[in-house]
Amino acid sequence: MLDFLFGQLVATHATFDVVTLSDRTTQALAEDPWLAAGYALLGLAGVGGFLSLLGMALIYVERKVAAHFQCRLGPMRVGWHGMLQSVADAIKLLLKEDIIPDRADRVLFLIAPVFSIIATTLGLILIPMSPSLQVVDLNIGVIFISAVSSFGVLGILLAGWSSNNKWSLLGAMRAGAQFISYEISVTLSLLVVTLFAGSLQLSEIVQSQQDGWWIWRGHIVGLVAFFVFLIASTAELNRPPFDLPEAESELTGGFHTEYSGLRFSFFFLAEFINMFIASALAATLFLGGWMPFHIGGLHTFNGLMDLIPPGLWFAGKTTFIIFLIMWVRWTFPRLRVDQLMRLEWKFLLPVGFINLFAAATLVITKLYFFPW
Amino acid sequence: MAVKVSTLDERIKLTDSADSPLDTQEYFINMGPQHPATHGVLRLMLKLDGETVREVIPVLGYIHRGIEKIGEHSTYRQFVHLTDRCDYLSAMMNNWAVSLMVEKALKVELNDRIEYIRTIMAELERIQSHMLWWGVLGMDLGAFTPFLYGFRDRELITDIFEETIGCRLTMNYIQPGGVMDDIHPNFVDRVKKVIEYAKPKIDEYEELLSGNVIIQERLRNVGVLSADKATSLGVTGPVLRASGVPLDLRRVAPYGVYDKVNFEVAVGSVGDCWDRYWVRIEEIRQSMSMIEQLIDNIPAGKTMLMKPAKKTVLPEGSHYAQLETARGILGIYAVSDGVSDKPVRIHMRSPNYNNVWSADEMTRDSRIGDLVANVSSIDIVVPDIDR
Amino acid sequence: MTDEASPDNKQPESTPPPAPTPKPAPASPAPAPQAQEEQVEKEPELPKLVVDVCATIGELKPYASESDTPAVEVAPADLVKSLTTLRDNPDFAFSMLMDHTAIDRIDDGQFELVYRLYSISTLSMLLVSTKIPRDNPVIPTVCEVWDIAEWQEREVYDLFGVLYDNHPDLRRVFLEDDWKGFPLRKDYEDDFMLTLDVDKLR
Amino acid sequence: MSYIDPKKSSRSAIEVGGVPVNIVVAPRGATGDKREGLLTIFYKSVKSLLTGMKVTIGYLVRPSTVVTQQYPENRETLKMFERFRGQLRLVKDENGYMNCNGCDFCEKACPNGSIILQDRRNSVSGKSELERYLWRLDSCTFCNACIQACPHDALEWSDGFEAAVYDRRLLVYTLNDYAGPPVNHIKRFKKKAGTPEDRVEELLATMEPRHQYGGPTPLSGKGMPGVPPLKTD
Repeated sequence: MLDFLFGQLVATHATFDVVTLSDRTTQALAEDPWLAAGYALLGLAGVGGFLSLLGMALIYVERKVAAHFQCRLGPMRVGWHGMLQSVADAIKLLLKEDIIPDRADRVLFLIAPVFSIIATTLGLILIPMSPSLQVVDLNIGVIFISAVSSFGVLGILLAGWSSNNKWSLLGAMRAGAQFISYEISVTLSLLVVTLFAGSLQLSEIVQSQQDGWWIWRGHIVGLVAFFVFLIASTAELNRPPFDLPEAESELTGGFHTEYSGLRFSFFFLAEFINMFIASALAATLFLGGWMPFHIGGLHTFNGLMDLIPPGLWFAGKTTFIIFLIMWVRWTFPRLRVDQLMRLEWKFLLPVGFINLFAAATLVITKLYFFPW
Repeated sequence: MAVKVSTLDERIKLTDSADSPLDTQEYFINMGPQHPATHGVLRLMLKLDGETVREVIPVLGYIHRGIEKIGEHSTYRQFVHLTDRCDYLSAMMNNWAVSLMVEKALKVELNDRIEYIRTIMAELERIQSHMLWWGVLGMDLGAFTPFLYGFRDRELITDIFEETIGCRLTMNYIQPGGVMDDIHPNFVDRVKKVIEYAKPKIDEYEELLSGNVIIQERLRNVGVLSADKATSLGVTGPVLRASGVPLDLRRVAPYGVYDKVNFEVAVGSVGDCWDRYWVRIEEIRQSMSMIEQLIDNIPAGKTMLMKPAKKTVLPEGSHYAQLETARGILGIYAVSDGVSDKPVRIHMRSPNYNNVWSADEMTRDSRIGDLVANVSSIDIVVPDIDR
Repeated sequence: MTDEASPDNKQPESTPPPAPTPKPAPASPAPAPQAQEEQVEKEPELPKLVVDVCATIGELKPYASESDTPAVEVAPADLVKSLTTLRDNPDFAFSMLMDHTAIDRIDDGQFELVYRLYSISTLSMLLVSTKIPRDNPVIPTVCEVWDIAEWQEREVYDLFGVLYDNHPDLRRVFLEDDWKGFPLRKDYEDDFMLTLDVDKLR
Repeated sequence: MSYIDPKKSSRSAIEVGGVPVNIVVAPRGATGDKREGLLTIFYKSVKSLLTGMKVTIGYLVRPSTVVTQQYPENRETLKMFERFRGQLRLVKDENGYMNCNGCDFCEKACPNGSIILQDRRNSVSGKSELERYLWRLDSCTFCNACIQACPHDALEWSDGFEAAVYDRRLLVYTLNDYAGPPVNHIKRFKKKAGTPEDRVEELLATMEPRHQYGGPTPLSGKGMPGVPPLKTD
């Protein structure tokens, strides 16, 4: 954990030594099973703690940012400037009565939020937050992420269906349609980056950007892919202006109308962590992840940039994209159902396809911006 | 003759949607009385076919307080304060309607000061009502930020009211025979300051919502109400004007000092949500220009010409006065027996009651999201519907 | 809160303040400057609109009571026909049913139904009144003439119990379907009605 | 699909029923032949979205635009406007004598029976005077009719707005501090020729103190679950 902050101060790129917790576990398994179990437990606890802490922090930030967009102060009572408001809310949610509607499908109603949070966690473990802070580094990382992120909609569909509430069902159906549609665009823009990087492994994708981020190097293509990814993943996150599955002014609360207490907080947490994952992914794929900002050839500048620890680079880039998503949320109104579908199938999808072809051409001709 | 009286249960009958190869069925769903988009306790029963709204059945009465019955037991002066509680966003215009009726019946001639104050107050009230509406429309369409911007600017106008009247929402300020209190010494300055502040804010509203392409897509060609249908449906106010009928009582049948000010009547051409939206935004601008024309010229004079403690008996017969509130034409109809100081029958021709039924006409065969936009663009205040 | 003296939400019934002169003194007898075309002053001769309307449509008679609006009377049987003519005749073109309500004339044993028509093209207003017996309050509907009549008539049915023949959807609008009685009738009473009993409080 | 420029409204003058009316017609965007190309629409749309984002970020970066007031903390600086209708109270002169003589005008003006007056006859001066002035905040609508109706300027609003209590019965106030002659009666009694000093003393002695919650409250002061019975004097 220490080297997350200080360890890579004088990192010489090309020789990053990525040792993840899962790697350590695998190594230790042969010699000392207890150590392996310790590593695994540490990983689990780390992910769990990180999940809830990150969720609470994001909720606080969202409330503060929203408040200042709206000439308000936001939470101010609990702790200094309301820092502990999320903690208080979490306690409140934990202590609340867990209401299960009388005519609901009990089993599905209970497990639906768990589906959501599991999908989120699975996505989170793949994110390379710094050279040494990554739980698992799968060689099919990109595919894995896009697979598990579509797993989350299962929780939403089940929640809406099992609530036995017409509003919930409407919300769930909207969510299903929306996820299936926008998943395509997300994948198309992920493919652009994998084409560029020549790898599906997230750590390698990060490494491949040491001469320049993909958003720059791919001429316009990278930029277009980045924006398509941002729009489509905002839609996948159910965040305004694409929050139709919840759409509180239309569907009262959509798929989680009937949820309360802990189970509601699972959905809530999953939504915010998903936002983090999407932002982190965007940062990793397009903005170089934890890679410092380098301009090919300028060694002095690059050296100075290397002084900033990679963890901070990653955090900064992710925060920027999270802020962008929040900014959009607190500015724009919501689209209508058919307009949402039109945007995907008639605009984003063709653009994504053309962009993919352009990326392929670019890769074949090796016409990158920073060819050295 | 046997007249069939039906009930709500008989009204909500389902039919199989015929033209679908799949085995689908229409279903009813309650939007309200507690629902984020229905502005209070309006209950809409929606007949849905998937996402498509087939029919909207408003079910009213959740805050029916029998104001007309109470009015039969109270004097005219007491009735004035009940009208505050109907359309609370046009509270002073409601007061004015009753006062206008009483003054017309008694042939009380008011001095210019009273008329000026009343007109300025009514226009301020209209601005704050439309500002709130703007915010709520934004919230209904999913943008929460406009809601707070609208409220923020509206608060400054309610500050003006509080300084002169002492109340922010239900003022009971305009009384038969004048106004309750003279304007506060700071009134003129404060109004000028607020108008100066609010003018750029309206441009900002335009930048934030009107110019936004999502809003335009959400509003344009949604909930079209043709001029003939609107007239037949008896809608008034911005909803009627958006359909292209320039019926604004302030212009065509002036009361107060509306005949002394220059203003333009904002109308639409199609009658969709966008026209209704734009008409209200333009009305804020027009109201501001009206106030600017009036605020410097308030003449001197008494502000109350009828003694409050005196018994007010209207001459025998029926009396009617109407004016343009922020939501449409409000008519007060009173029947007096010429002896009692309480009316035999007092009836409010409420703009909201007549407007709300157009939601069905607007929304048929469009989406739930359109319904929300339509209800929001009619700008209903439920207490005025139920009275 | 079951204490015997908890008169919440009372219907105010306070007596009028002692007035030295029962006759209100208008400041000047001159008509108000904002008098509109339709707000013709009460003069012995009839307003022009009433004369015109009565001349065109034979069923209409000038209104017998006092009214500050040009007003005509019609028999219930001729109501729909004459209102349709009033809407369709281009001279009058009463395209809006501004208001429809009832007055309980309990002393005469009648309901007076009032239709307030408004014309956008001439900006004139006409009050059409018709009277039906209180014990058999049935009247043909005018839903076919103006769309809004459907709901304005429902309101009158709800509060007065006037039955509209051929109404497509005659049911309560404010009160519940199983409500007994019609509140705006003068003889309406129910168990929940509260009256202000000041003496009880003293 | 086209983009509407909200500023492009058209003006004209028409006549409605013989009255000239200037109208502004809402903008509709390009239609028919003047249809915009896809790229133009795309450019204008993106620009409109960015304009909206500019507005919101403008407020985020300027913390001075925050309008929130932290209520209990700003009690010191929170000043109500002078005409603020807070709570009803009886006007008192410098000696603590009230103006109200219980003439019932306010009670009759009150639209919802929130004011209940009880009178008594003074044994010394023989005049009718106020015994108890009951004001029900719970049913008051703050319409100002009582103050308007008062012929003696005996009523006014205080700026107290923190009237929340846990028991509704505590919202029934006895407004007068004492039952007895108002300041007018005392003055006139003193002025009356030949009134000995001890007679004035006797008049003042008829005053009885009244407690804020001391009246025969409409709920008769009974206890209810969780609330102790109301104390009456």
